[in-house]
Amino acid sequence: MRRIKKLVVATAALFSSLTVVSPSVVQAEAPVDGAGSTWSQIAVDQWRADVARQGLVINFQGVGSTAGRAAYYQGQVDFAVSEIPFQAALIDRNGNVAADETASAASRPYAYLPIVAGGTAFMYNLKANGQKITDLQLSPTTLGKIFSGQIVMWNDPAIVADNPQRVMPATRIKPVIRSDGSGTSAQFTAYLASQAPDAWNYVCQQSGLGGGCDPTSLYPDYPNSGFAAQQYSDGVANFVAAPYNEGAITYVEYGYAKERGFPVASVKNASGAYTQPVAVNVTVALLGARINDDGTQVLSGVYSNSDARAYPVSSYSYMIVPISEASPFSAAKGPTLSEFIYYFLCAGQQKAEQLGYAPLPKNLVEYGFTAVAKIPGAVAAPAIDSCANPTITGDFLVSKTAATTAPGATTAPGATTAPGKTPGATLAPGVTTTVVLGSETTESEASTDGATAEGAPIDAAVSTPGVAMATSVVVEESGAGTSVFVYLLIMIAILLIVFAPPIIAARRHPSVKI
Amino acid sequence: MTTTLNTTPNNNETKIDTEERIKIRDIEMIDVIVMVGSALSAFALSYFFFQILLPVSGALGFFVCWYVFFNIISTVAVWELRGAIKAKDHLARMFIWTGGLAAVIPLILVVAYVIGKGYHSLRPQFFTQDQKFVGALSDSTEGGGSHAIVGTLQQVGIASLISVPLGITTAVYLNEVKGRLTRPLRMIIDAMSAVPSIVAGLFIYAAWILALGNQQTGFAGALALAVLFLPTVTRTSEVVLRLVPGGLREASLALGGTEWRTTSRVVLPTAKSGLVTAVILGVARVIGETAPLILTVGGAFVMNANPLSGKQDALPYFVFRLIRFPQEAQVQRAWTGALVLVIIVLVLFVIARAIGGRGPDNISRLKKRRLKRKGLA
Amino acid sequence: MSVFGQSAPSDVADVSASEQVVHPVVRRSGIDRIFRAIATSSGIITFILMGLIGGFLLLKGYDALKVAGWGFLTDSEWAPDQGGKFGIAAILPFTVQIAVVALFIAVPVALCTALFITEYAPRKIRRILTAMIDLLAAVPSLIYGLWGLFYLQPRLITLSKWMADHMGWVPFFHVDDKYGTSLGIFPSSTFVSGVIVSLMVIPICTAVMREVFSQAPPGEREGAMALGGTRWGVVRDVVLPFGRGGIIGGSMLGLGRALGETIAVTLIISPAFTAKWSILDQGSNSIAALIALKFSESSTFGISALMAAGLALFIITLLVNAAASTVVSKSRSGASTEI
Amino acid sequence: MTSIDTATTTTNKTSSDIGLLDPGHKAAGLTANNVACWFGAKKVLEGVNLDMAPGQVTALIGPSGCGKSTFLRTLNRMHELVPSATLAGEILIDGVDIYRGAIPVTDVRRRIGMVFQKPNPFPAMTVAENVLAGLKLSGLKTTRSERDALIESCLTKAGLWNEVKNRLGDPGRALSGGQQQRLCIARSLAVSPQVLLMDEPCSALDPTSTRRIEQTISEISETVTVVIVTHNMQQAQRVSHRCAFFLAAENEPGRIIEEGPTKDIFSNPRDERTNDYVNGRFG
Repeated sequence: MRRIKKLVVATAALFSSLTVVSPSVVQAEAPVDGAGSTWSQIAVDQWRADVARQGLVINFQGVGSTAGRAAYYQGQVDFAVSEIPFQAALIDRNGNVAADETASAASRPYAYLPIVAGGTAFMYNLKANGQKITDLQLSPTTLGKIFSGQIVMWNDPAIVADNPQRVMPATRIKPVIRSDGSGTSAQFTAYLASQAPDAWNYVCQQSGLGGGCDPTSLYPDYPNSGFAAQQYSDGVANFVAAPYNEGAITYVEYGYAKERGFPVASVKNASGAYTQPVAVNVTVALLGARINDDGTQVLSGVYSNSDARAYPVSSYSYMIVPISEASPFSAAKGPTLSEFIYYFLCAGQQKAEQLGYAPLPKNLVEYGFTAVAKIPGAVAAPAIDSCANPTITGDFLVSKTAATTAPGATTAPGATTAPGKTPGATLAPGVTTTVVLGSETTESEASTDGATAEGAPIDAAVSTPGVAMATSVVVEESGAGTSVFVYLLIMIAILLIVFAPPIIAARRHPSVKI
Repeated sequence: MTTTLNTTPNNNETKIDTEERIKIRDIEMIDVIVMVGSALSAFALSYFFFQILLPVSGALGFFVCWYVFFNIISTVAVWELRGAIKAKDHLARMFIWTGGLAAVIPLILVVAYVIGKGYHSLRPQFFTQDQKFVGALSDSTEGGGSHAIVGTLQQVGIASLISVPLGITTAVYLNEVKGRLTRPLRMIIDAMSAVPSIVAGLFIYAAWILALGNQQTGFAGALALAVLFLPTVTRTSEVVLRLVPGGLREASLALGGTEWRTTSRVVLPTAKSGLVTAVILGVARVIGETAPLILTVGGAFVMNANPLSGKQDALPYFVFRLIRFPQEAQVQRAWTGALVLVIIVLVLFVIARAIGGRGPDNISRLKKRRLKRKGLA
Repeated sequence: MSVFGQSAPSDVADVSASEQVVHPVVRRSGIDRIFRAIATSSGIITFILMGLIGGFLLLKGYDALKVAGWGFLTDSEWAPDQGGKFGIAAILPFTVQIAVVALFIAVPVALCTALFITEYAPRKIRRILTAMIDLLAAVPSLIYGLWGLFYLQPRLITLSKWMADHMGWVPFFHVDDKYGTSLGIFPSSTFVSGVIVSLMVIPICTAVMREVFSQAPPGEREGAMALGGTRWGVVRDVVLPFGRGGIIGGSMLGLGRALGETIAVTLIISPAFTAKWSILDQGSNSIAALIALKFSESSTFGISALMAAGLALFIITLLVNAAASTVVSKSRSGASTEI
Repeated sequence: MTSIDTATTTTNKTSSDIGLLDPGHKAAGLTANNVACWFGAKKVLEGVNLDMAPGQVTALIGPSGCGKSTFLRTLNRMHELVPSATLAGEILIDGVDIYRGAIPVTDVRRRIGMVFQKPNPFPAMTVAENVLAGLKLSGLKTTRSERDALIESCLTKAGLWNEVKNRLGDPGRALSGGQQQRLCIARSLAVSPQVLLMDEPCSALDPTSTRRIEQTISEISETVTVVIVTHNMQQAQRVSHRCAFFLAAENEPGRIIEEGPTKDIFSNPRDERTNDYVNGRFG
């Protein structure tokens, strides 16, 4: 008993000593908490780190859109980020109202504003005669047929028709969907429901939801669909990237495919051109977004954007901000929140491309400014012309146009490149990966200095993608002999440090038992 | 012994033993020869068969083949030499050795894997800095996880402060005191052990945060962990308390000891090493839990050393969050976090075993010193 | 676990007080009353706390159960938020399958490891091994999941394929080769997740079994030795019979962990909603993983449905443990008068 | 390697090896030459030379802590089960060294049986199974009728048959303490040991049971050499043919002070300390 007491005391002492040692944090301004979309998390996380240097403390956790919205109306966070707005009453099977988010949220008045824009990419793992296929092209209906399980082979006539430039292999299609609730699923199903309604109805009916079901963040699966379901963006991306999963295709944020050095399909837009989900194409597409009076989005204009550059499966997520001082928000937090919003709407958008997203176009930024004004305690918005958003000040859309205007050009020039080359980077020079790790050449560019807010440097060197391949999380760790040796050494050292004392002690004091 | 005899002077310590002590040979030469011979012939046989059968590919398959043949051949050899009973003993020995080592192999692989993934960005500042200025685009060596380390230690510490005393006293209730609740309590604790950890988080979120109007704090996370901790520690403690021979209790009571003294001075010290195991299993259960924390601690990027107010981070949550980023730098940071978590666990357990892990008849050096101070030894 | 009917110390005290007239007055000393009060109130607090969680599951799950009715047990889809059907007809069998695969691997290995530590290992190795098994228990399940996903699964599926090809006559290993037995159909299976979960179960079982085996009475051990018993003879005739309760208790503790394991299973499986015998091919499910995957994007009603699933798991565990405890209660507990 | 033959011959057993079924079975003599024992660095026994003649009962007497039990345990290699225990010298059974020779340790223990201070029947086994436990443990194959005969003869030898013949299916623990001890003796006899070591077998028993066990000892001593440790002087006088007196001075290892025919030790001891001890003046 005494020994146990001692153990407890010792542990308590250990914890408290750690507490004392830890540096106390001086917080300049009232911290603001947010939660929600995992889809937007990568960008929000970077912006949060950027503004921390200005003394703004933002905490954002990607717990999922619905959980984020719930945390908002339950008064746990100051703001939420979500792919879809608050949902009106859900009706269950017996016709009862099962949940009514809008009613729940009524106690905390809110406004929507756009936060992160991006395209949903279709990452695939496909080989023909041992060569990686990198120039896959898909039309909306074909996409729908693939992700509804209506076509099962890669040499299906529908796919062949989209890809006249090459012979498709007789490989089985393995559509990979998200098993968890996700904004990516929500955005993709919204696109399917709008652009490939037949396929979407098929999925709905097969999975017992009735025809014409609503877009959903939980992708419907049905028995013998042939789908593989994996959790989270990295899960689906890793699954597709696994060498034994040839024939797999998934919908995922562009960044995950890029990081793994895997190609993504070019999707046919309203003008008939096949485009890649690179930043400029997404931003161009989003110029077609229309916003309702309540701040919710209408994306049909995006899907049917007739600009040849537009990537049709583009969308943006909402930030839900409080417009009253209901707890936990207060006017004291207004400046922090509003300055954070101004940062990410303007200068922060310069990093969007690097992060795998696309900058918000001017129309959405302007809408965002009007929404910020409703936040209690918000500071005044800067003039729209001084906003450092690359689509406003910079020549983002213009400079990229040259590289990507012609429909033919967007569809992967280095089509059948050797595996060492990454088509994602070759096909759109503007999208070089400056965040590739372990590559010394790019380290300096991956700056976190938010104040200077440099734009994404246009680095045409194709050397980095090679590195991306080597470090990509393709099932096995990099087999460099020295590193294996080093970590074995470290492991042995740790084991020695831990186990040597008791052994030595035991040797010195052999227990005597009579 | 009250002897009045002449005894030789007390010079025992200085005397040198000259006798040659008998070496107890567990293994004889013939056994070694049998083993080596079996190993070699198994190698030859599997080499031969491997070319034809090829059930499993690669070195692993060869090893499996060899191992099966080795066991068969050596068992037959021992049978011939020593009879059936020895052969059975030999087979059981091989089997148990294999099983014992089989449990270690995955540990080595897992730990090696985590080290291999995590050592790149393991720098001292990982223990001193937080993630305040670190985003997805930062280099993996920037920033650190000190906020998450402090959070995890505090949450697990508070959870143990709640659960260990409560769990052990509950086990004492179940085993020593007993009452009308014993049976239902035992049943419900058994059932609780399989409740998914996320339910604990949802429960604390619904009951402590939403219903009672608290915010997400490290303490709320600790409560969720405590809910998970409690069944494990109670069940394991109960198993070890039940092993304390009843004769000891009777002996203590017969000496006029009160129930309290019997329990605190006889039962618990006897079960000490088992209780430490119980606590270790409990800590092991909760220290890596992510799911219950997502809803309860809220997560943070900056140091918050106050578990009672404000959102806090935790190492598993840190890992869980960062590993899903597309950026390699974040993924590396996550693996480093995982490595640190494993190291922390290792250190904590070694401390726990060192303080209280030995058997009851092993008097620790600490206790010896205490006894010496009291003049008892 | 077990309820053993042997003399408890409290009873002994009562008897000595009332019948043998050693102490003339039946009265516990003050400190004993406080001790009993504290122990009892701990029991009550734990009971209330655990009961609250059970009640919480019931309360939260009630809305969904009301809507689903018996369909909750017979439906295998899971679409509560889309107004569809939902039920555990497929998820529960998968959950049990994973746990069974895990225990199938873990219990023999844990038994061997515990015996190895207490009976076979040289003394020096013993402590190291104990520490390593502790460590195995403490590796976060997230790390197991990731390691399993990246390291083990690619290697394991070759074994899956081999088993499917050569042992397909066993119903569990039979794989419908509609898609051909390429490696691609074997990842994310019940088998793979069961193997990963078994790694988490092994140390728990081992720790409990080790504790029990080490308490095997030395007198009986020596008795067996003195009869010329081999080490295995001692284990078979003394240690294992003595430790039966611990083996079952440890396995039950492991079963709890296996049924409730969340993150690792979530990372591995590809959720399926059609029950099947085969454990090798892609597609499996688990209630814990279902909750983890769905809760963040579920409405209040969806969460209610998830809690109902959690309740089902709670009840299953309750039943299995009750069955196990009757077995254990028949075995020999340590609380006899032997020292 | 020279003695592999011995090893094989001693281990290839059949049911005919079982002494009580085998009329050719013979008690064996034990010889201890200059035995010394240590626990860790502590020497507890030194310079022990003792002959335990076949078919005789040798009693080891002496005060507590003088190394009697330790010595007894060296005689069938139970000593080495204690971690850190070591020993020197040699112990011969019928002239064969049990430590250095080629007899496997399990055979040593089968040939030199042991009964402990506290009865330790296997609780998971019935009375009959307990008797046969040694056969099971040493892998001796028997037919059903042999087994039945063995159970009866062993239990009869141990003086237990009449008490338990109707309770053979009860668990071993269901018997009383004295019965349990006799069951343990029967269990030891079932593997036909040539020597039986008894470590204070009656210390936990009532006088009636003690008497019963003493009878048993004298009955079996014709076929089995018995070495018994006892604190009971009368018992030593009653059952033993020879006697060895052990003594350890403070902080000194124990040694044999005097050894000889029981009669001499008790009536005419050579050493004054022996005289003091056997007459109850100390210890």
